[in-house]
This record gives sequence, C-alpha cells and structure tokens, in this order.
Amino acid sequence: MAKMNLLQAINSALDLAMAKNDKVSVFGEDVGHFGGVFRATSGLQEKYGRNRCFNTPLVEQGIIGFANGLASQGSLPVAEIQFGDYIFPAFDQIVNETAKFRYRSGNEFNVGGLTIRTPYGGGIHGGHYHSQSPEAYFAHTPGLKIVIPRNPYEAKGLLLSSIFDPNPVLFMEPKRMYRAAVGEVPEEEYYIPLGKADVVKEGSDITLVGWGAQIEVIEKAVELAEKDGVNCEIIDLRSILPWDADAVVESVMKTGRLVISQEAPHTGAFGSEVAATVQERAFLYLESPIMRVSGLDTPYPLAHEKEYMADHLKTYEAIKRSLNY
Amino acid sequence: MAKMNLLQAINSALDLAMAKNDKVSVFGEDVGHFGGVFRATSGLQEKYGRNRCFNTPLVEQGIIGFANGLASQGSLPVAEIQFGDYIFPAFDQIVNETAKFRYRSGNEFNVGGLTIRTPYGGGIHGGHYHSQSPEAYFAHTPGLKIVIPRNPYEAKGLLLSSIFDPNPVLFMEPKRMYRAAVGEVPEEEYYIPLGKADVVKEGSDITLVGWGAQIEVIEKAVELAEKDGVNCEIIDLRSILPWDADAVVESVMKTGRLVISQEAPHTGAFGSEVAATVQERAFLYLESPIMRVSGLDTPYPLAHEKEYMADHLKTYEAIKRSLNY
Amino acid sequence: MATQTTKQPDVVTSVEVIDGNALRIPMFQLLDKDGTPHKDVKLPEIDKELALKMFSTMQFIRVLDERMIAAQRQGRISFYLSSLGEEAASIGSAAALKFEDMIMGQYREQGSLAFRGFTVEQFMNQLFSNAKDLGKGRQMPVHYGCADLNFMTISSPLGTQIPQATGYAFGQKQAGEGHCTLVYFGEGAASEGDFHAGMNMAAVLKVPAIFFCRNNGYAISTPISEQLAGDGIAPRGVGYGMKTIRVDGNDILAVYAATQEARRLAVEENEPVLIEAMSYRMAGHSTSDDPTGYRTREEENAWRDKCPLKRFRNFLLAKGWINEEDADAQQQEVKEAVLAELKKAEQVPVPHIDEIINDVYDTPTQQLKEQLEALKAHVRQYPDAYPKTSEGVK
Amino acid sequence: MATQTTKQPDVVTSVEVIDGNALRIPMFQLLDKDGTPHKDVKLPEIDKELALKMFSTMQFIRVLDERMIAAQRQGRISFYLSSLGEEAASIGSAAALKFEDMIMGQYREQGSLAFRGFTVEQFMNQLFSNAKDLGKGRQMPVHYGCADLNFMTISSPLGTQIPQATGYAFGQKQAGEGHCTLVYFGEGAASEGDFHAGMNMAAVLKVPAIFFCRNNGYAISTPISEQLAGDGIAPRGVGYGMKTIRVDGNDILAVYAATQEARRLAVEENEPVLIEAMSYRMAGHSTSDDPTGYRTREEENAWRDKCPLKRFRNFLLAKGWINEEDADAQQQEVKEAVLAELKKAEQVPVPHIDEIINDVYDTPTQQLKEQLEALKAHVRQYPDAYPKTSEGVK
Ligand SMILES: Cc1ncc(C[n+]2csc(CCOP(=O)(O)OP(=O)(O)O)c2C)c(N)n1
Ligand SMILES: Cc1ncc(C[n+]2csc(CCOP(=O)(O)OP(=O)(O)O)c2C)c(N)n1
Ligand SMILES: [Mg+2]
Ligand SMILES: [Mg+2]
Repeated sequence: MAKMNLLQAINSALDLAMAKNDKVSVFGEDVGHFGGVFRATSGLQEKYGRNRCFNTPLVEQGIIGFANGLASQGSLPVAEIQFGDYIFPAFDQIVNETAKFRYRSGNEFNVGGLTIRTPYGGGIHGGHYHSQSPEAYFAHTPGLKIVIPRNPYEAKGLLLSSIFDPNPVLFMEPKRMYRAAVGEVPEEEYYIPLGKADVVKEGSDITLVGWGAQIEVIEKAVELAEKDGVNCEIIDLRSILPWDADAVVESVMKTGRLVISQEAPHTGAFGSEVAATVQERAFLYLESPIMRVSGLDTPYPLAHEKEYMADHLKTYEAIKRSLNY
Repeated sequence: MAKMNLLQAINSALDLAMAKNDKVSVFGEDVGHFGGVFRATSGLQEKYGRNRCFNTPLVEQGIIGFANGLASQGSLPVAEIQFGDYIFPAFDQIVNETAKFRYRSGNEFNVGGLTIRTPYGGGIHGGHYHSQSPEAYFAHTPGLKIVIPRNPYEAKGLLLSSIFDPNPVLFMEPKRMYRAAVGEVPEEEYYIPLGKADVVKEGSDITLVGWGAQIEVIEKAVELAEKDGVNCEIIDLRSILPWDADAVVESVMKTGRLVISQEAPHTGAFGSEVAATVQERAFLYLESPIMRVSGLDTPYPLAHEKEYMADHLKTYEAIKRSLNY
Repeated sequence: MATQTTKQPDVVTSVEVIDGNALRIPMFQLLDKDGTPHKDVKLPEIDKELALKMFSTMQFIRVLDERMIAAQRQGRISFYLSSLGEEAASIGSAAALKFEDMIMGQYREQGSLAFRGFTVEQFMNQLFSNAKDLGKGRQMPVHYGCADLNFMTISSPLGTQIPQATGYAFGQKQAGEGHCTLVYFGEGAASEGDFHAGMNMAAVLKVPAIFFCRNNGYAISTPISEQLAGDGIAPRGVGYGMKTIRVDGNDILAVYAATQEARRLAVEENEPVLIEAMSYRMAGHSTSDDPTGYRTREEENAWRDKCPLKRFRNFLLAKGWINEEDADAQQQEVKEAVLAELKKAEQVPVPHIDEIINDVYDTPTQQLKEQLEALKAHVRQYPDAYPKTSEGVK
Repeated sequence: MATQTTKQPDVVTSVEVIDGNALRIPMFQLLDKDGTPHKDVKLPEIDKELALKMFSTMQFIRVLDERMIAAQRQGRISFYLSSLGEEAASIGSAAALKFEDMIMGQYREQGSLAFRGFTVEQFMNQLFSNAKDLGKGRQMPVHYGCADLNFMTISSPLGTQIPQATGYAFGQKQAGEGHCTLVYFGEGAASEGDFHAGMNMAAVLKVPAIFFCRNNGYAISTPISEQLAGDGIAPRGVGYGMKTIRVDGNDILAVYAATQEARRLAVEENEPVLIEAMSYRMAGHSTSDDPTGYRTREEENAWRDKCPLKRFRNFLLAKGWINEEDADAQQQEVKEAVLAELKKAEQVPVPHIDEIINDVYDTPTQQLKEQLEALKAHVRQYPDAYPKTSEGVK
C-alpha cells in the first residue's frame, strides 16, 4: 500500500499495464515527453519509449480514429483526450465507429482493446470548456462501456480492468480530484469489475446514487442528513454503461426513496435513465418521487460556478424534500 | 390547401422562407442543382440562384461550422445533413459552438438564425447508418431547440417557425414518411409554435407520448387498444427541446398512466427524461409505472429490423401491461 | 528535448503570393486507351498467372456489378453499388500488395476483395443479408468484410477508415513483420475532417500506409469542381509532407506499378504514400441514384472510351496471353456462377433472432439478455408479424 | 450542368513520386532583426499616425501580458495567456484590415483587439469575470469578444472558428459591402479537422477570408516536429488551391504588407488567402504551463533576439518617428493605466444571479425560469454558501 493521489493511481495503472503487456500504448496531445497537461502519463515515455507513449497532432477525431484502427489490429491503445470538453470532435469515431465495430462486422473485427481516458467535471474555475460532464452523451450508445472512478483506489482498479476488458471503454476521470483526493492504494495490480455498482455506505431511510466526484458531494450531504437522524444508503454506480440497475433497484426496494445527484445539466442527464428505470422496477416500493439534483440547464458558467453546481447543500435539501414528501 | 407529401411540405416551407427573406439560404451535400438525395431542395437553386441554394463539399463539420459563421453574420442558413446518422462529425460544432454561442458571448453574438435539417429514423432497410434516431444525443444540450414533425402539415408549419425562430433549431425529418405521408397542407405560409406539444387524440384511460414517425405507430397501437375498450390520449411532443412537460404531466394527472414509445435504443433515449420528469411531477397520480417502448440496446440491424423496432404491437402490449399492472 | 522546427525557410523581400496551382502533379500512365504501351516504357514485372488473375477478377466484377444492379431492379435485393469503370483502380492496387497487408475500403472496392479470394457465394450471402453472411446480416448490401482475407469490414460513414488505417499501420510497424495497410477513399470523402487527421498523423508518425484516393469525378451528384478548388487530391499529399503519386486509374498496369512502389516506400522506408487514381464513376452512385439529373451523356461517353477492362483485354490479347474466345467463355462462366449463387443465397434464411444481441459486446450483458427474452416472447405471441424469425423461437 | 473536372493532368510514363518537400515556400521579410530594412525593399505605405498606433499597441500588449501573468501569480485572476513575442503578427495583420472586417481569434490575439480599440477597462472586466464584462463573466479569462469592434467572442475549442470564418465571409460576400473576415489560429489548431473543412470550403466557395496561421513552433508542449511532417502550414494552402503567403511573423511591416495584399485578393477578387506567420511563443503556453519541461533556454534565447517589439522600435527610432524617452514614457503610462484599471475591475462584483439563465436562448424558457427561482430560494436559504450572489437575491 502507498499513499497516492488520483493522478498517481492512474499513472500507476498505466505503468503496470504497459509493463504487463507490450501491446498497451498510451498517446494523445502532450502525453509524451511532457507527460500530459495533468501529468497522468509522466515518466511513461522514458520508461517504455517513444513508440509506446507519444504525442499526437492536435486532432481528437484523429486520435480516436487512429486508436480504433490500432485496436482493430489487436493492440491495446489507451488514448487520452486532454479534456472531456474536447471529446466532441471525436464523437463520430466513438459513436459510429468504436461502438459499432464488432456488431457491424459480425465479430470479424473488434476494437475491444481500446480505452479512452479523459478528465471531466467542474469545480476548477474552468468555465464552459474545462468543466463539462459529458457521460450522458455517450450513455445512449450500445457497444461502449463507460466507467467513472470516485477516488484513487477505485481509479487504479477500474482503469486496469478497463484496459484489459475486451470491449471499448470510455474512462472518465474527475479532474478536480486529481491532486485533491489522496488515499491508500496497493502498488501492485488489482482489478475492480466493470458494470457493478458499489454500496459506499449502507442505510435504511433513503438511497443516494451518484458517480465520480459527485460521491464526495453526496457524502457531505449525507453527513448533514445524518445529523438530522436520517439513515442514508450511498451507491456509487462506477459504471454508467452497462449500469447496475439491480443494485439500485434493490436498495430502493429497501429504503423506498431515491435521490440522484449529478454534475451534468439536468435535462437528458444520466440520472434520467436511472429514475426512469427505477420507477418502473420499484414502483410499488416508492414512498416519494425520485429526485434529481443536477447542474442547471445552461452552459457551464464561470463566475456563477458555485451557484450552478449540484453541491452538497442542494443534495441535502433534496434528501429533505424526499423525506418530507 | 393542396395534397402534399412530407417532402413537398418541406420544399414548400423552404421555398416560402427563401421568398420572404433573402437572408435565408439552403446548402449541404447534393442539395444544389440535384435538389438533395431525397429531393427536399428540388427547384430551389433554379429559383433563387447558386448563391442561396448550393452544394457544399462532403464535410459535415464544415457544413455546420460554415453555417454557424453565416448565422453569426446575421443570415438565416438552413443547413442540410444528408442523414441523421452523419451528423456526428458535426457534433462538436453543434454542441460546443451552436448551442453555446449566445451564452458564452454574453449575447454579443448569436447563431439564432441557424436551422439544421436532417432526415432520421428507421424502417427503410437502411441498417446501421441510415436508420438512427439521434435526438437524445442533442437533448442534453441547453441552447439548442429540437423539433420533429409527424406529418406534412406539421412539417411545414414547424419548419417555417424553426427557420425564423431566433434560436438555433435542429429539425429532424422522419424519412420513412417522406413520400408515404400525404395530407392537406395550406399553400401559403403558416407557423406552428415551437415548444408546445399537441394532443393528437383525447382520452381518459392512459396517455401515450411520442414524436415524429412514432406517432403513426402509436396510432396503430391505440386502434388495437380501443378495440379492447381502452380510451387512449395521444400526445405528440413536436419539440424535444424545450419540451412541453406541462402538457404531458397534465394528461397523466388525468389518465394516471403513461406509455412512451420511441424509435431510439432504450438506454438514455429521450423517453427516460419524460419518464423521470413525469414520475416526479405526477407521482401521486400514477396508477402504474411509466412504460417505455424503445428500440433494442444494439446498433440498428438490417435483417432484424422488424424485430428491433418499437412497433405498434410492442406499444400495444405496453398499453396492456400498464393497464393490467 | 524535441527541437521546435528543423527547416529554415528562404527569405524573400517582396510579398510572394504562391498561387493555388503552384504545384501541378502529372499523371503516370503506361498504356494508351487502346491498351498499347507507350513508347519505351518499363512495364512492371507481372507473370502470366498474375495477369490472368487480374483480368479474370476484372471480368468477374463487371459481371457481378451488372447482374446485381439488375437484381436490385427486380426487387431481389434492396440496394447495390457498382464499381463500373473503376475496376482497374481497385484490382491493380490490390494485386500489388502482399496478402497479409490490410485493406480498408470505402465501398466501391469489390474488385480488391474478389482479388483476395472472396467467393461468389460470400458476396451473395452478404448482399442477401442471410444467415451465412459473415456480417450476420447487420449492414446494408456491399458492406463486406473478411478477417481471413485481411479485408476490414466496410462502414458507411465516409472518411472514418482513413485515420483508422493510420492506426492499423502503426500497429503493423510496431509488430515489425513488414506489413502495411492500404486504405481506399473517394475524392468526396477526402473533404472530411478524418482525411486530414489520418493523413497528417500518418506523415508525422511515419507509418507504413498507402492512402489510395479513387478520384472518379463525383460524390453522388457533386462534381469535383464543387468539391474542391485545387488540382485534385494529390497536392494535398505534399501539404502534409507525404510522398505522392498520381496515376491513371483506368490503366491497371500503371496502378499496379504505382502501388508496388508505394508499398516499397511504406514497408521499407516507413514512408506513407498518397496515390491519386484518376478515373470516372461510369454508373450511378448506387441503385438509388440516377445520374442523368446532373451530368451529360457526352461526358459519360468520353470516359466509356477509356474503359479499363477493354484496355487491359487489348493488352493481353496483343501479348498473346488470352484470346477472344477464352475471355468470352470465362465471362459466360462467371455469369452463370453468379446467377447460381444468387439463387442459392436468396433461399438462405435470415440469421437466428438470437444474433440480434450478439457482438454488441464480447458477451451479451444482462440487460441485453433480458431484452432478447422479452423480444422472443413477443415474437412467439405474434409469429405472423415477424415471419422471418418466428420459426426460430418456437 | 456542372462539368466533372476542368484540368487535364500531364502524362508521364514512369512512376513519378512527388516528394513531400516538393514545394518549398519562402518567407517574406522587410526588416532585419535589428529593424533595418533590407536593401531595395518597397516598404508599405504607413503614415506616422498609423505607425505610432501600431507601436503603442505593441507596447501596451507587452505591458498587459507581463502585468497579468504577475496578477495570476498573485492569485488575483485564475488564468492568463500571453502573446509575448507574437505581438507583430496580430497587430500588423489587424492594422491592415478595415474596421468593418470581422476578426475571429484563437486566444492569443489580444493585440488585434487592442488595436481595434478595446479599452484597458474592457480587458480588465473580462479578465476578472465581473458584472461589466461584455461576456457576463461566463468564460475563462482571455475569451474576449466585442460586437461593436467586429471581434468575434473567442471560444476554447480549437479550430472551430475556421469554418465559421468561411461562413461569415460567405455572408459578407452576399451582402456585397466589400468586407472580409480574418481568422487566426495556431499551427497546432491547424491539425484539427475543422481546419481542413474551413480551408477547402473557402477555396471552393471563393469567399473573402484570410486564414492567418500563427506558427509559433509549439502547441502547449508539442513541438511542430511532432505536429506535422511537411514544410509548416503554408504548403497546405496550395493543397486546397488557395493563394498562400508565408511571412516573418516578427516583422510587423512585412505582416502588414502581406495582410494588405491578402485583403486585396480577398475583397477584390474573392480569393481567400492563407498567411503563415513564422514566430515563436516566448512565454509558457499559459499561466498553467511551464515550458522548461520541454524546451531549452538556448532555443528561447535565439528567438528573444528576434523580438518584434525591439525590431519595430529600432525602425521607428531610425526613422525619427519616436525617440527613446517618449517610448519609455508611453510604456510607463500604460503600466499605470493597467494597474489602475486592474484595481478597479477587481472591485466590481460578479454579474447578478439572474444572468445565469439569460442568453441560453433569446429569452429564458419556462423551465429555466423555474430553475432560477429554485436556485434563488436556495441561495436565500444558505446565503453564506454563495457569498458572491446572495446580496442580489435579498
Ligand atoms: C459522413 C458521411 N456523410 C455522407 C454520406 C452519404 N454519402 C454516401 S456516398 C457519398 C459520396 C461519396 O463520394 P466519393 O467519396 O467521391 O466516393 P464515390 O462514391 O465517388 O466512390 C455520400 C455523400 C456518408 N456515407 N457518410
Ligand atoms: C479541440 C481542443 N483540443 C484541445 C484543446 C487544449 N489546448 C488548448 S491550447 C492547445 C495548443 C494550441 O496550440 P496552437 O494551435 O499552436 O496555438 P498556440 O497556443 O501555440 O498559440 C491545446 C492542445 C483545446 N482547447 N481544444
Ligand atoms: Mg467520387
Ligand atoms: Mg502554436
């Protein structure tokens, strides 16, 4: 075990994956010699050479197109998109190509070796284009897996699983926790299964669901609620696609109440899918409507970032609304 | 009044808009001399010249980037994307640029004059890449309007409103109805308001919600249900963004039951947003869980198209499940 | 540490506007339009066996295309897309590759696939989306693919295969086995952002890839004059610092020789190469298209005169490697084979309904299994509504 | 009916591989690095007033950049991005335009904006995201924009402004008032697909646009040698059949003359023009970056020696249009003005909370109004948690 922040945990996962299998390579804008603008790939070029860790030209659609081709050849590319906000030029390569590669070919070809890493989320004074949480844009895409870790331990285990999973994975890293989140992380490799939610805290009165950096927000809200004597269950989805509906439904059948807290703008966020599914499967158990706490339905503002965000106070208020319904 | 099919209604709307305001121009792949692969822009180049109706090179990100610039200059561009399946290369220009143009500039600039037209949907033996219903990918994007007509009359009135609306509009045309749907359409201009749902049929036992070509499917399902003595209300959303939650909630408060029928793959489709919102706002009125009938969570298959689709029989079965809950 | 830039430009002291046409790239050609070699040319070393394979593949593709256009008109298949007039470009280039080299197509390169050994039966199974289609009936006709033949499955979104080829070739370079990737695309698709991405990345990462542009003058109805302003696609290669060859796409020997040289550069020197093959799309874009709406008969006829098949046939006749009779007989043979396989393929049922959820992931998720079970129950309930698959769920 | 293609290529009968460096484009320069005009050059006609405006803008930008980097270090603003060493490229090109011409920037062209008349106060309001910011505090520092000055609001996604410039210029051509659009971008951004889209569309649609590439050798840490393989960006212009000029970006007179000629071609002949200005990013990419990790001091020093400000200053001194004292005094003046406005701007509160929902659409939707009301009620409940806006909701 060692103390690692989230960046170090990711760096460690990449390092171990590259050491284990020489078909793993890491590339993207500034990831080479420099080690990436957040330094997640620090030291990897020195260690594994310019053929396995390298800069690409500045073209996201090219990075993912290239990565698709490389994966179809049998390699295990780990492509970095510098910010989640800049993944959209690659949207066609991801949604029309990556996700459909195996199905459309009748399994003649696949890009299962592909992992796309990208930092996402707000709270860093990044304004419109360094703050978005675009997971829902991808969650409507059969063929993709989407994984979001909440802390360094989870990050390493989930990233290793993503790299070696035989399906393409979009791995989204909560960038405001890169250095802020520190925890005990094994130095050796370990794997956390994809598609399985994690019950972060058990409780009986209400279920809270979130993912990534939002779990920290939820924990703060729960702290407030527990002072009021409310016993909360917290579930970290960990995987957005495929997502663990069973775990959430089971919990809601127990607690009868559900609050989803998410960073993205409200309309069309992934929380809508969670709510739609849970009301269908746990209808008779629900004691109050499923509440969603989200960002506002606006682009991500800079000066009003605090007001915009789905913070712990808004989440706490939603818990109260759910209980007092 | 004249009998028009959906293509003719669209052509008529474009023609009237171009005649009314010479800042309206129409462009895209093959839309010029040839009049578009579906012939929606037929005759417009002859009538309005090559400066106002023209072919672009084959590059969707360029078409929308160009259209954004042209709209920001004060023009009213109507850009065509040949198939909804090919809109993804333009995703960044739409989601990061079009949608945020006004907000990010503090209203110094805007692309309110922009309309993007694109055919969408299945049922034409088009397989993966001529069948998708990508509306949900855009519905998570504040700043955009999304409009989908269900028949020729609606198409013309909604398209005219979209072109002259001071906000960017994504106008999605149900292509399998292009020639199949024929109806009475006024020859002169008329406007149907955006953002307002339409109660296609009133009823008391259950509410059905859909949009675009799916309304026809719903009507067929309702025909079957009414034979069983079920009195159905049908709501056509018409606008996906902003969407008329009030209309749906009001209806569900009356009927107590809701089935959403949609073409897109199940997970993350727009129906999830409808369900999540309605269960929140009409919780105490719901007599059974909100049901969604959708495409399967797979890419759109060719040989199994019939099995894949959210057809009238599946919708009918959902109505029964809702009533027998 | 990497240095910022290597070359120092020359200095001029008055504004020098470089003209858009500063670079005129000539076209390489060996045979005149009647199949006679130009004077004093060095023809590529092709033995008789290879030459006859190239020729018979050309004949086969011509037959296949004509027959399947007819089949579409008869309503037997929903869609077809022919390569009429462009057979030399695909077959000549495929012939210059090693079998292990990867081919990525756009959709008009059935010639390359046939050259690799895709059988008439395999073509038919794909075209009829039946249970024997390698692609499991999931994509529209002509979206072929075959791992055994190193031919990547076609996808409709244009240009996407170009950066993918760069990535594939990068993997081949890492593997170090001396293979390369050849990727085809039209001059229309070369307008896509993915073209720019793939070309630039290939040039800077020095991958063994051949970017083969079929410039056939049209993208559906859009003539090249409305597609681009420059001298075709070739000068763009230079824009990326990439080696570039322009070749007569209707001259199969020139295409062969050009691709051979490109392959040498790619594999031996890790120099990616752009080839622009000048040709003409003789038929409509696809069976959904009618070109009389946007071009003249005269224009078509001028090109019909440059037919690549006739040209190569004449060459082979002159060389004495074929005679008229044998050639005609072979053509007749493939006609019959195509017809026979067509009849067989249309009898094969669609894939089993279980296939609807396979291959979304390596194994179906829990949710997909549930969706399949619900679907099967539904089909059982309404067997008549789903006649193609109801048998399979009994 | 449109004809398929116009030019017939010349024919060659042996494989001619065009080298990736077939086209070497020279660089236009008027002043040597000490500011002395080269022999026998024709200098552009610039009167004293304009020359001094260009010079004082350069001085201002130098001061602004240095001051704001310091302000960021002090924690007074969150982010800054300087144009150190590239002042000639932006200011020289802006000076050659008409005021009505549209400018679209990438983010390192504060010089052009200042030349247009953006005031120190306006710069500060944007940098402090306060209630007086024209952009209403919504974007990060340096994302300026001003409709009155025909300077499009900057957006962070790279390259997106390039096809937008093509569209804007198309509108200008339709309007027929003789205006054009100049769009800036870095050599890194020129790798984006949007570059390809915008350039090709401009060339084929013949719009009055100037594509101004600031080639400063780096995209964050990535040197141009890992960005592209060719001879910089200029040869790509020829790839699109577009007129192209390469200019010394540190020579403001050459930039001015090149842009003047480009503007003439754009407006009078509807010929879009690519300009590649060769320069160097003297500072880090932004305040978040430390270039010592990826380049050498020697490299930086070699370029420091070519400082565009010093060069123009020397030219003006020699011409007798400025003297050392006045120049220094002016610099001192702007220093004080910047400091004074900075202090003022940091006192201005953030925009009112109501602004959070304005401008998503032309008018807020029902749903946005409800979200705002809920938010305001929440802020009223927890005023201490939202100190910047709670005053406004009382
Ligand atoms: C991204 C994308 N946009 C549009 C289309 C529709 N489309 C199919 S083929 C075609 C024309 C392609 O022309 P070209 O690349 O020159 O190839 P050719 O058909 O001439 O062989 C178009 C516009 C598509 N398949 N993909
Ligand atoms: C689409 C996109 N991808 C990545 C980034 C992150 N990014 C910001 S600036 C930059 C480098 C740009 O280099 P260049 O275009 O040469 O301009 P310069 O900074 O040198 O002026 C990168 C990668 C971005 N803003 N947008
Ligand atoms: Mg073509
Ligand atoms: Mg740069």
